[in-house]
Amino acid sequence: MNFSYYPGCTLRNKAKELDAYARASAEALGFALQELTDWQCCGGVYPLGTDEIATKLASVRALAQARDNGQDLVTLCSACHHVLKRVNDDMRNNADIRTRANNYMMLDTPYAGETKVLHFLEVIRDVIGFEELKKKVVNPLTGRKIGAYYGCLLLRPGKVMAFDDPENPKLLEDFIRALGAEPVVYPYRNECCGGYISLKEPQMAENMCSNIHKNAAGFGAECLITACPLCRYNLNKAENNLPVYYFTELLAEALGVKEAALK
Amino acid sequence: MQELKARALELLKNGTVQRVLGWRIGENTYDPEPAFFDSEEAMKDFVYNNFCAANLSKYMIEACKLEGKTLVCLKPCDSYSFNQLLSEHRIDREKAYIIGVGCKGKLSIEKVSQAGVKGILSVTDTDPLQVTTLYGDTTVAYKDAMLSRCHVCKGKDHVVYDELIGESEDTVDADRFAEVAAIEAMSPEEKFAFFQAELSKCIRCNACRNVCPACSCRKCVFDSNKFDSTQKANVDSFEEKMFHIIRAFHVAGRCTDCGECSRVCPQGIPLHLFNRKFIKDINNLYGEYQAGADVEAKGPLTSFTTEDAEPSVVSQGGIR
Amino acid sequence: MQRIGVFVCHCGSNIAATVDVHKVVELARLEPGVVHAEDYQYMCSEAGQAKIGAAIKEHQLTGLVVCSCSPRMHEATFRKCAQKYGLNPYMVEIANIREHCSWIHKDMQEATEKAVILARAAIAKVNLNTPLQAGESRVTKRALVIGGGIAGIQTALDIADAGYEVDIVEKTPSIGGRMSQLDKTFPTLDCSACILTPKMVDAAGHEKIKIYTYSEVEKVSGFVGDFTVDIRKKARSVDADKCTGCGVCQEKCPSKKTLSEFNRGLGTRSAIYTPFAQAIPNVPVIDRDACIKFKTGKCGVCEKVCQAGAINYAQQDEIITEKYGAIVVATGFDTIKLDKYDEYAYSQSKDVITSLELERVMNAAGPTKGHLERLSDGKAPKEIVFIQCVGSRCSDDRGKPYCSKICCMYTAKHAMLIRDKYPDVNVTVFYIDVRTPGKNFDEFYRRAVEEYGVNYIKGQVGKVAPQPDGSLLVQGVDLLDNKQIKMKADMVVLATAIEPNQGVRNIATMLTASIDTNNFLTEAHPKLRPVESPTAGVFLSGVCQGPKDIPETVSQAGAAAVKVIGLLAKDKLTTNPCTAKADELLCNGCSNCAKVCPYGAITYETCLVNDHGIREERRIAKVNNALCQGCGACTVTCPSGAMDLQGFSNKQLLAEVDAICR
Amino acid sequence: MSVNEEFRPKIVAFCCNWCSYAGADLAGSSRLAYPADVKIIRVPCSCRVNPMFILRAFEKGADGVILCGCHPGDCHYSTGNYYARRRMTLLFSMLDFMGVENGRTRVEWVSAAEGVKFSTVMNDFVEKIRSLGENVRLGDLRCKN
Amino acid sequence: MSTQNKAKLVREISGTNPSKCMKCGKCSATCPSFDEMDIKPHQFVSYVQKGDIEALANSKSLWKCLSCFACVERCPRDVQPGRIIDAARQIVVRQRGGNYLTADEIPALLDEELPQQLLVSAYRRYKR
Repeated sequence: MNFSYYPGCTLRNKAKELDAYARASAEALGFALQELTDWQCCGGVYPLGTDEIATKLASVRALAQARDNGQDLVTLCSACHHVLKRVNDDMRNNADIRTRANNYMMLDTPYAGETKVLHFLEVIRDVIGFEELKKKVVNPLTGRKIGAYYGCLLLRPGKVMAFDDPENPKLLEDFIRALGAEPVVYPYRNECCGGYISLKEPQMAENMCSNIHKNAAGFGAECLITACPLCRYNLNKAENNLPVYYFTELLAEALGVKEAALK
Repeated sequence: MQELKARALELLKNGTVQRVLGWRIGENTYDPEPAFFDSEEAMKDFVYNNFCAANLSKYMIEACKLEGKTLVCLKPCDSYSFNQLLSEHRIDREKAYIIGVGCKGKLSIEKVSQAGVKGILSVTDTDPLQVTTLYGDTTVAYKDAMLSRCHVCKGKDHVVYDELIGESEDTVDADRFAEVAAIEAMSPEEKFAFFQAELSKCIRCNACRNVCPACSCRKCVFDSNKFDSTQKANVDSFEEKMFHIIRAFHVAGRCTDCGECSRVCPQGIPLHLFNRKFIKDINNLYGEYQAGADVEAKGPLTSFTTEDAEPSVVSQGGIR
Repeated sequence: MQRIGVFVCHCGSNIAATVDVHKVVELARLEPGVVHAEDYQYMCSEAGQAKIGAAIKEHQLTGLVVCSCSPRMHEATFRKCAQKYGLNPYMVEIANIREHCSWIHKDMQEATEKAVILARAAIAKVNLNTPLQAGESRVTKRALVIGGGIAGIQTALDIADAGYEVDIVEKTPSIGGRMSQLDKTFPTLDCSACILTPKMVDAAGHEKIKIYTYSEVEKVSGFVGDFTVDIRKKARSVDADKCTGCGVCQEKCPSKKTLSEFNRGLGTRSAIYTPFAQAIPNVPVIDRDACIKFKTGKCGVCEKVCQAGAINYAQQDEIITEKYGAIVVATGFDTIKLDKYDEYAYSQSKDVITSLELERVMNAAGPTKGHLERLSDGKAPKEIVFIQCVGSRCSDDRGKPYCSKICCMYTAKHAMLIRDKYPDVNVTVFYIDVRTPGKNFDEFYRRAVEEYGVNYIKGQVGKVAPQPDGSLLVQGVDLLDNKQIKMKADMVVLATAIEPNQGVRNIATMLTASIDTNNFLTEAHPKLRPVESPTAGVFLSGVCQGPKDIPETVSQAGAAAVKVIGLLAKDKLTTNPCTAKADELLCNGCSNCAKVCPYGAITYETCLVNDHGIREERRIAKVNNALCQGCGACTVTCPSGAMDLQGFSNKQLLAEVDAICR
Repeated sequence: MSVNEEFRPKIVAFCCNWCSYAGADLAGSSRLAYPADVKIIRVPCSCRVNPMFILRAFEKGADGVILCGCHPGDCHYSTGNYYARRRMTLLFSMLDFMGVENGRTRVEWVSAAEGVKFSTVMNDFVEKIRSLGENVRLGDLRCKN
Repeated sequence: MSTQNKAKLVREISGTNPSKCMKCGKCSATCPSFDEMDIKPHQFVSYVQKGDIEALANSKSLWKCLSCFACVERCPRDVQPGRIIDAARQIVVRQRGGNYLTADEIPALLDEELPQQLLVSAYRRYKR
């Protein structure tokens, strides 16, 4: 089983381990991530303006390449996933954006949203299945109490992202359970970490992240997991914080490929 | 063909069916005709070759009135017409034994002529076609001799059948709506000139109406006095002027796009354009719809949604 | 050939000042079929009508054209006039030369020309008119009410009191409906059961009312005055004639873990159960999905303890077929599912409940015996937050676009009741608007604020977050203070939008009654015929037509009953003769006409047809004249022209077109 | 085509009995003028109008045909105008496809309360038809030469 | 640009219709940055309705929105205040000197762990 893979800029730098653990885990789970050739940065945030075309083109290029590969496109970073998924939705459903983007791109075959964009977690849920994942776990994380931190970008807007119930998601909890650990459900798991605000107003982001940590700890979480390098960065900056891991790290650990992954 | 013939004969002999509806061999390879066969003797003339283009489903209306079952040979596209007739209660499924026959695209002798071959004496239905002419032998590529409709084939699967005999092939190599789109792109003057030229050729022979599986009224409205008023003289040309628009309108949402109308028109008028324009509009405005694909489906003109487009879309740039 | 008389009205100067009436008379005389033409000051007056009568006699007229005001004004007058003088009323056509001509044109010549053309069109049409006879159909003097809530009960009682037989069909094991689940009612705060139960008893005891509970309508055929309905009486597994209602079976039943529908899933019930103590009939049913006997074959405790020997495991569903003259839909409502609104944490905390659930919590017969307590830990709440408009007024696909209408009032009621009984509990209501149109309604809401100290905050709640300590953190906004609020609450109550009951779509289809995009049944006219469905003989009662409270429901129930009584009081119904008719020689039997008929008036029959010597069986469309309302949708669907509309036939309309374009 | 001041078009308006015909009555009783070129034919419902009626009008020399019915959702027969809407959309599109000026056909929804709208619509339609001039093409689209 | 045109531009860029707003305040009830904002989310809508884009453009709120889409998700009328504020921000950063982030200030903001995406995201939102 092969997927086209869009790692995104941060996974090439500060979040190399998010990527490495994912690749090793994918292999252990029986699928391969084939990195797109010369992908470009998605821009980090989805350009909301209806007249912003140029800033969407990097995503369109990646999406079209996956289409030409005849593969679904897998992402890891929440932000990249958000951008690619929404641009794809525009290309599929917004005739104006589609026409204008294609006019810029001059592809051999115009792109019209044909590619299916899947987050790595969706691959596990919808393609592999949690039952199957459970079977592949060699080091169950028994006894660990883990809080899932979803953040905003995977979930909202629910109609476009269609990732999970945006107000009461379950995917990561099922994931944690499949790894043998105990998921800790806490209501702030879909509250914002502050996102890009932390660059210029770190205090705002810190306050928000503190609330998240406090809430998770209050319900008994011992650590948090996330899919997003920015969320992790912001969460780590808060005081009295719980340890924050990438979900792929725990996945690799449970699958017994953690050490090998970083070599 | 042999397998089909043998099977038909077997079903005829063992009494499963009372008659076979198929094609009778003509004088040449290229002119088989629809026919009923009710005995082993008659079956000698049974033929199925790549020139057997006629859609037999409409004959089932009469066949269903007869005693016993009729074996009918349906190509994939014919099976849509059959289903459409079924949904309109014009035929009885119980009275039909359907053999879905394979189709690799049907040939037309006119296309061979149009390919520049003159003085045809005989022709094969092979790929390529071997043609003997007054001026010697030549060949024509299969695709070049294929009916226009086969280039935009609906697909090689039968939507209804009792058994299948023979392979079908995908023959699509053109966009079904390209011709319609080309006309839509014309100016009103060009459109008008185009249709005036085409419709001027019509001799009102009614061949299109007679062959059309959707035009199956017991009595055509153009033959009855239902829309006349007492003042109207018989010589009035209204019917002739508007015949084709109304005919297309009456089959709108019911036409399976089988293309028989254009195939049989002795004047070569591209009559399917009317039907296909309606189909294109219906698909655009009311969602993809293929008549005959589903017997239970509600037709686009016998259903609606509250959010349907207003007729003003036509004057606001048209339906494209 | 017709012998047509043309009568041109001056309408005082209304017509004659702009239209040269003499010219119209003069030119009309030249039209084919016209044997007489005259003009007069006021054709509709007695003298004018007498002139028409005299002309009919003198010229042996077979058709009339009256050039006058709109047919919507006086067509009926002139038809009656024709009938009086021995002419079929449908041999009259009106040329509207007032509203459509003299009143909108100034130039005499122009207006006269147009009047002549309009007259010509009417003459051309009359030439093709045929006498039509209004038909008659019989009326079965019995009504069916679908739904046994307060709407259905009230309608049934009113019909029965007028002396007509009426049957109630109720899906659940007891009548009573939503109102039986309520604790108190606004704006009087009287106990719901205290005012509902007597009505239930009245209905059950009424000699003209028959109640089918645990039953559903399965099939409807026929038309106004003459419906035939199949009712499925589901197997109760208890013989109603033997059961004494002692309740021992319910007490002893070992399967007690089924969630109680009546308590909105907040408590449990036994497998053999009556939904509530005052249920009518007081005969339990066995829930076969929950019953151990039905699931495993072992048990049979209820049978053993029943002294009356009423338990009957072998009982089968029964189909009852009955005839009715009128049908009332009173299927009521339910609250919407909240799975798309989990920002309010309904699925995450037991202490977030709907208002209907709160009714059960407040009710002495409810899961908490009427004590206000948290369902998670049974503790008494100190801080309660109400959230309005949950799922109402939403234009996205999560909720409903309409206002549910009752929430503002019942929330004020709940707030008031809580503050009254538990003065130490703080109550906060987040609202968008408080809507209280109704007698004593706004006063009621103001009392909640002024006398009971309920804290109303204009603004919505964004998120309810359950906290580790078991409380709920409510994050909302106060728009008047322009402040975000974060407050801890012990309970949150959601004023959940209401929607028509699930089964209503199916019932509407059976009745060919139309339904809107929100599944509410459509009324015949939103203002002037609010309790009638567009389908003749079908009437609407209660929330199935649109959100309403109890007083409105009861008044609508009475109005529907009056309409039913008005119908049942007639022995015969006159039918509109301008109906569709199929020419059997032309009909293809294709069913396309039936597909577009909004009244289900077209059916198909296999008939032996003699088509010019060919005798064969054909599938032919038959129009039921009692159902057909004469819209003509079928006529255009029919490609062969077999289907035509009497009074507006293809030929008649074409003749008008020809006359106008001549 | 030059606009002919003297040109008096023939215009047929099919109006449903329950809404648009009543709307026309209201226009009349409110004395809201529109050109006498418009002649109204009363039909029970917009769904009664057969495409053949419209073509017949054109054949007999009409320069424009307009169909008026109740607003969608308000049909007296509850669904008639929805069918009419689909039928007319397709018919008009076909006429346009054949090169007939698409301004010659129109559908408008006019309620019994919209006398003003009725008058405005008719004024506008007549103006449009006058600008298009005489209807040559539909009379000319013959099958025999 | 005239006030009217700016309001029109905001509608166009945001692709939303402020007239659909029923003033329920759910956006403001939801917003995690509410306390930092001078003009509150529910007011974005009425400012556009009134055509007062100037005030919106000069507000602090422009730079406090996190694009977390919670208001977009929960708005019962599909007004999407998050898109409206972004459109106002776009109008500002597209003007000369409208950038909220300049290249000179970046070095001081960096730290060891800071992920690339934070920089690119902030660039996109704050800068032309």
